Amino acid sequence: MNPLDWLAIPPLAHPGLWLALGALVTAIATATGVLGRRAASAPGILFAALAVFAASRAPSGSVDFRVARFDLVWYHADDLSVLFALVFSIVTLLGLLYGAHRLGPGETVAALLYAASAVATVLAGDWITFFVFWEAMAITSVALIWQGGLPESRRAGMRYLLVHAAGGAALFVGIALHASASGGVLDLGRLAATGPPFWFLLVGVGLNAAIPPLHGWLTDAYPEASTTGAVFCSALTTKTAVYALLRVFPGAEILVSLGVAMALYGVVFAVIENDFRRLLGYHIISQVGFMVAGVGIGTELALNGAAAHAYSHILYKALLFMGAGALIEATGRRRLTDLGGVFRSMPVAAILYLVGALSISGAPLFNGFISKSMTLSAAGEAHFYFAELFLSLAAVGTFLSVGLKLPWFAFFGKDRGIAVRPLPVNLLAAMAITAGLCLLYGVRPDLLYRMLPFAASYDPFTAGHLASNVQLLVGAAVLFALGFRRLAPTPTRNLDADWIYRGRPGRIARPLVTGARALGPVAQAVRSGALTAANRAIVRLAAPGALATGAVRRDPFSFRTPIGRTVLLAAMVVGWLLLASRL
Amino acid sequence: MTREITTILPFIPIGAALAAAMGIFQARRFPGFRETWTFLAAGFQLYTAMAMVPYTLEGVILVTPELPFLPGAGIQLRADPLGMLFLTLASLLWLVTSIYSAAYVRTLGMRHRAGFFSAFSVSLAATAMIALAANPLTFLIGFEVLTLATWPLVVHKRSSKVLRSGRAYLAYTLLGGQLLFAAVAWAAELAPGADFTAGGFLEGAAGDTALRVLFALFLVGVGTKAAILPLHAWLPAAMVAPTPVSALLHAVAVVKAGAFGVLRVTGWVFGPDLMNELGLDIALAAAAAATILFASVRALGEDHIKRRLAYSTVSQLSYIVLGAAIGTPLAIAGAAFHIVAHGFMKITLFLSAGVIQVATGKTRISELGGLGRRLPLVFLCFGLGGLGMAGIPLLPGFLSKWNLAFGGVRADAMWVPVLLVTSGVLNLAYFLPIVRIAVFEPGDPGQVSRPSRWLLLPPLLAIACALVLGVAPDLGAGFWSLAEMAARSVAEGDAPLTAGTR
Amino acid sequence: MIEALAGLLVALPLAGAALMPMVAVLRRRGTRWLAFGLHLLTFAAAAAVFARTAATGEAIAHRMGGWPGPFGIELRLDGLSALIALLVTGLSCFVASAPVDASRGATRRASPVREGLVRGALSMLVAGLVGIAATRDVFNLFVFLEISSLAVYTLVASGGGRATVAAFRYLIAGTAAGSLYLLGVGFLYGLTGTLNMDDLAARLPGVEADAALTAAVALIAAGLAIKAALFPLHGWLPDAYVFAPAPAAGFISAVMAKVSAYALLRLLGETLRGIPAGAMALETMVWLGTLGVLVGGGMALAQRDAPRMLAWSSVSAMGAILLAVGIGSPLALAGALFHVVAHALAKGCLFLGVGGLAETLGAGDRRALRGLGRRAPWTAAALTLAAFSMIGLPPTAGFSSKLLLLRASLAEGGPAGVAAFVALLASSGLAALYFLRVLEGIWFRPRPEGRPAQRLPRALAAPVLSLAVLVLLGGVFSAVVEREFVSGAVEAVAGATADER
Amino acid sequence: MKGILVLLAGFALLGVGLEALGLAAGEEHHGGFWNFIPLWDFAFGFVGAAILGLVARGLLKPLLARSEDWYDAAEGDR
Repeated sequence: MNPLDWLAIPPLAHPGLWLALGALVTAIATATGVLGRRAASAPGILFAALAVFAASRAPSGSVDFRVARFDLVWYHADDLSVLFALVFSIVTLLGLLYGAHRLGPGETVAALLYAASAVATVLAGDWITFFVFWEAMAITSVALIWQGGLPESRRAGMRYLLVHAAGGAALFVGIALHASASGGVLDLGRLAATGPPFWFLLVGVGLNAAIPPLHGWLTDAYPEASTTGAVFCSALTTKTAVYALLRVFPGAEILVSLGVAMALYGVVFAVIENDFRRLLGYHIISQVGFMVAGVGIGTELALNGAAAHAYSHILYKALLFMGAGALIEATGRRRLTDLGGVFRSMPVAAILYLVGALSISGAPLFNGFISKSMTLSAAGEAHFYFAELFLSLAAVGTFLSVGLKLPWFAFFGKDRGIAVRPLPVNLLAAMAITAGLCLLYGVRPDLLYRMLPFAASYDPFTAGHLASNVQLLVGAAVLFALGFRRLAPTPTRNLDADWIYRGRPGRIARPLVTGARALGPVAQAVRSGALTAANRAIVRLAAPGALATGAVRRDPFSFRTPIGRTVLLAAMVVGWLLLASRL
Repeated sequence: MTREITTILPFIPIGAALAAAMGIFQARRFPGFRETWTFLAAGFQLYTAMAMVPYTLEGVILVTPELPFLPGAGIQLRADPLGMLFLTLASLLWLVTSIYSAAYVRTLGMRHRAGFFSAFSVSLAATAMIALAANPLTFLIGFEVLTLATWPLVVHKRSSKVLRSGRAYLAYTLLGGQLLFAAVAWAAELAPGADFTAGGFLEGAAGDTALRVLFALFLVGVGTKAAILPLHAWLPAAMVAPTPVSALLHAVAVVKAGAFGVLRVTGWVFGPDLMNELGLDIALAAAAAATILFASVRALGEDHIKRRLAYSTVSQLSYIVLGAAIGTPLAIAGAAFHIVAHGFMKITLFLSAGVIQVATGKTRISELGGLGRRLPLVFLCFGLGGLGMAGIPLLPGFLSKWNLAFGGVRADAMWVPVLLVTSGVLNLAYFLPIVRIAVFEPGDPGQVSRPSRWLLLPPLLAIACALVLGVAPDLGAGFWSLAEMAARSVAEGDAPLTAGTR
Repeated sequence: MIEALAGLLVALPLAGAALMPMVAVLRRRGTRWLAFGLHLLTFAAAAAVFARTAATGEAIAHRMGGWPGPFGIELRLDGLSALIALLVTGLSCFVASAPVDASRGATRRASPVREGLVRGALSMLVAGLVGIAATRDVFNLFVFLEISSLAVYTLVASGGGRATVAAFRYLIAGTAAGSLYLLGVGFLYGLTGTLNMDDLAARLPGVEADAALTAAVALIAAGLAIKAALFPLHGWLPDAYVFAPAPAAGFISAVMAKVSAYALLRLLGETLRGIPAGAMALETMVWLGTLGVLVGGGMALAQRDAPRMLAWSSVSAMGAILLAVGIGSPLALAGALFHVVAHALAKGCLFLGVGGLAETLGAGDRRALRGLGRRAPWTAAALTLAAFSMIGLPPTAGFSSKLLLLRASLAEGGPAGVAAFVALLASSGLAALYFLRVLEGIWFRPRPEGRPAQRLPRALAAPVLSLAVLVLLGGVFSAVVEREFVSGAVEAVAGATADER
Repeated sequence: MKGILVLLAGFALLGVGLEALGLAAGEEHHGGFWNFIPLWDFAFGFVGAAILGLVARGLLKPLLARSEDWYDAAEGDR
């Protein structure tokens, strides 16, 4: 038996296992000093390659085992889950290659664990396992973001974590409600899109899918990650959520509106964004909107479209973030207003970036085209005409900012004479491979289509599709050519949903905490006050007048009940008994 | 079916600890013997507990003969599942803490060691008595002894500030104990000679109002130790104690005695049905909910590590109270298991905080910058413990949280899971910054002495146990089975007690 | 034979009272041991009598000098009387073994006169108290009451200085009490023509319940209530307890008021039961006892001086005992008697210890006790145990008695029962608070700079330790105490009242 | 600059040609009535981009734009 065939045995076929092993080996090798810090990503690349291989051959079926009283299906492979597992593994490999020149052990381990969690999430066969790795993903991704190294990365990472914890919380509640309603059945499958379980699950998953207004974490934290970290982030978290929606809520109509809204929201905000990685972040939201809408449409074609678009998106978005990272590495700048005219200094990276830009814009022969048009066609066929129209509008906007605005102001435009550091080979190689994949799938869509969960056949290359896309892009390009000056970025920060917890409302939390702190002394004062008052009352009863003179306090010896009072009281007691008994 | 065997076996864990206390006191001139005695007693207590667990798991209840005390009230021990769960936990963690204490007192050169170790032993004897108490009177005696035995430990440093805190500690716990005393007397009057009975024994024993008042007395009594709002102020104050004390007593023995008491009162004195009938479950659940939220928010605003941990304890204890209030089998099982889960995780956190303090002298979170590289294992433990507190899966906190949430849903209380996850988020919000600051924030770690390996071992042991418990909650002492058996005996539920996919 | 022993119970200490001053003058060294032997002998007699009553359940009667009743003085010890006699004689042994001025150290040895006076007074006190317990005659009870009171005045006054004033105040209050009581007895005699309790009980139902009878009951009740320090008639108590010299204070605080409470129980709870005024008096007693419990606790909390704190806590304890006597159910009586025993042991221990230390140091405030735990751990441990008992913490006798009292007040129900329950609870809480401060000082505070080292003389330390051990044993073996000591006594009273019904 | 314009024109022509090709091949058409308007996508691309630009620049930006360190100031000492 060929040793590589072992990878087809289910336990070993889990790509997440290999990624996690990679993390373990990296950690041990670097901690023991076997591996230098410079080569920290080497084992990771090897294991990621193994993961890709395992994912490409993963046999369908389920494996479960009992953990903590739960029967957990930790490996559940069908077309849908394997598709995601594969592309996650690929992007991990590419990301590690991309960052090989600068990845330290911490970041490598975090990235590998993050990818492993994401893979394990999509391969989970039940809600518990899903939740386990979903949470693991949140934590490991924060670990990755924290490696960004700037004070802002740490703050943004913390916010990211808390927001995700809240999302996980909603998911947890949803799962509990669902489990209760289903009598303890926790299989990960299609659910009814009604009732409290649905809403909680939708909030939980939707937060990771960055459905506005639950998207603030994405545009807040991704620009603060390291150049490599952002590549992983862009690929994994949101797409896991798309996977979950595909798995659980296909055909939930509310998702159509949400998806369309997302697509437009991201686009509009991207137009006025200055930080180019945040701009790309807005386009993650926009692109995920396409997928969410596809899930909502719910026809086989639409679901295929959403899955395919997720696959494509991971590749081209990784490429775009790689390009953005290359820009940062080369120039040390992250704002469009600081850049301009660097094309000549870094033509290869720029051209590779443009491949990604054209892909995301849905230019024919790039992979964005073959998946995006599926969703659009499905919308049309299912009579969601307005959805189709607005998604087309989003596509126009995507081209406008990612395909035109960003490259124009970064690579071309006014030359500011920026000194550019040369880019390492591995970085360019990773970009080239990714770009190659974008082109490959753009030209040979069948390679992707045959991996899709449904058998619906689709041909993207009809004249009508091509015409429509070319016209859209040209129309947008003409507008940009005429009015790009008006679209010039400005050095500003745009408020967004993260204002809810970073701006004025967020500051409400602090008085709450301070208020809770202040309660302690108040309660203490009340308690001791009550005790003192009670004590004084008793003393007053037993020793009238003692308090008025402060005698008890000053000298306890000085106070004594006059003995005559005792005798008088005795007489009163006698009197009382006489009176009371005679009445 | 359960079967009772009369034996003196349950006395032994208590006797062992008491004997150790005397031994330690006698050996106060021979330092080596103190630890020897402690280890012997802790090991022996654990051994006897583990020897009794198989019986309990098979449904055999070991009961001691009743020692007469007063008419209508005797002293008796009964090793039922809930009690065994608590006893095993306490003795296991006692052993872990003993290792730590031995290293701690040496590193810091603490004074009054004989008193320290013997008071520790007495506390553990009292804890064992509480765990195995067969009736309210026995429980009360253990409860009061525990209060008194922990006082010297809390004020171990003897400074004025510490003594003031100790006074607050004792005032709260003693007054709470007096109310429990009243409640026990009342219960003995209503149902003379009644033992803890699964499902309660007070049904119809008195009028509704009287029972409500009695419940309030009971709850204030045990709830003081369980730090239910607004009776919680002693716990942060008690953090002036040396770390081993805070770790074992204020994460496991004392506060858990309170939480355990709440479970006993709700499940074995009143019973879920009666509580429901009188509307007590709602009241208790509301108190627990308020505590969970308030303490979490309070923890956010606390810069002192141990005090933050204390507020976290306040919050987490009310998980148990919440489960007791909900009263469905799942919730009770979750609550009982949380005694164990929280025990392991919180002791890890405390011991880690102690190592930080010993190694660097730092007690404030804001001072931790840059320490992550110097004490990586400590912060690994701390991080895992914090995640466990938040109920992240694969750590035992998830299991209790899941069952509590599910139990709440079963009782048509949808707010329960919402509350639990809110608290989980807050947990992350106050635990992870500690790790973040230590590992990622730059800072001058100052002078860091290398902690002794005996100081490092216990937190590692505890977190290892927690990790094992998270995936195999039945391994070893059968904690989960015990929790489940206890819950089943109190409330019959149609629901399957475990939620699985099959 | 055993009947003779009953007579000896009173005769021996009475003889001792006469003998002691003489011996003291002649041969001072031996006085202490003579006194100890005498008290021990009395105690042995009491124990024998108690054992017999406990075994047979019947009373032991003895006519002094063989005179037949109703002329002679009849002593009759049933379970209850025997218990009180046992307690009194037992505690007297502890005190008798101590030198007169034990706490003042070797430098101040008592003069022979003083030695004889104090020892004689103590013997006389024992004789009086045992007499109160043993007599069945209401007039003789007055006589014994006065005997004991005179002895106490002497003992208190022997403290010198401010004690003289305290003794004088006590004298006035005590005399007023005696007068009230005697007046009441006079009324009774006029109405029934008998002074014997059993005869009284038999004849009273036939007497028309008019103002005279009511007045008799009211006067007797008020008189005894002063002696028993029932709130608000407790004014004499704090000073008397505080200023008496330590050994005497230990004994007085332990038994004095309690024997008066016994008399109240005897007369109101047994002999005068069934008379409307008697019932009224009992009910009043429950309420006043309840108030006393609270006030005593509150005042104790307000004190800075340890002996005064203890004295006020006695007011509280007497309130608890008297309210239980007022309730009068078997459970309440069991609680009351258990509390009598528990409190006598614990308070004796505390007054001997704390009072002794305060005298040694010449200062009574709580600071004086600081650092005792280091200096004298065993004494400190004993005081701690006694304090636990006062608070009602296990495993001490006070815990058991408080449990019974709480149960009894609950069983009684009604506003009075509930009030009593709450008050008992509150007093436990207050006791916890005020003893807490003392214990903290003893164990955890360092000795203040410039203060002399505290050390209890061995002659006081021994009784303090033994009493603490008894407090502990009484708690651990509550079942034994209840079964062997209390239940018989309760039956003696409750059985009689049950017969009446 | 000129090259770009030529490129654009070329693509525009390609778009027109492809649409004609599609019509000629009689491809199925879905969607709202607008999809049947000839050269709709040119117009939509242009106008859509203009609308997005207007909405973003004209409406959102005045509303939401702040200085770059706005949050740092807002978060104060955090």
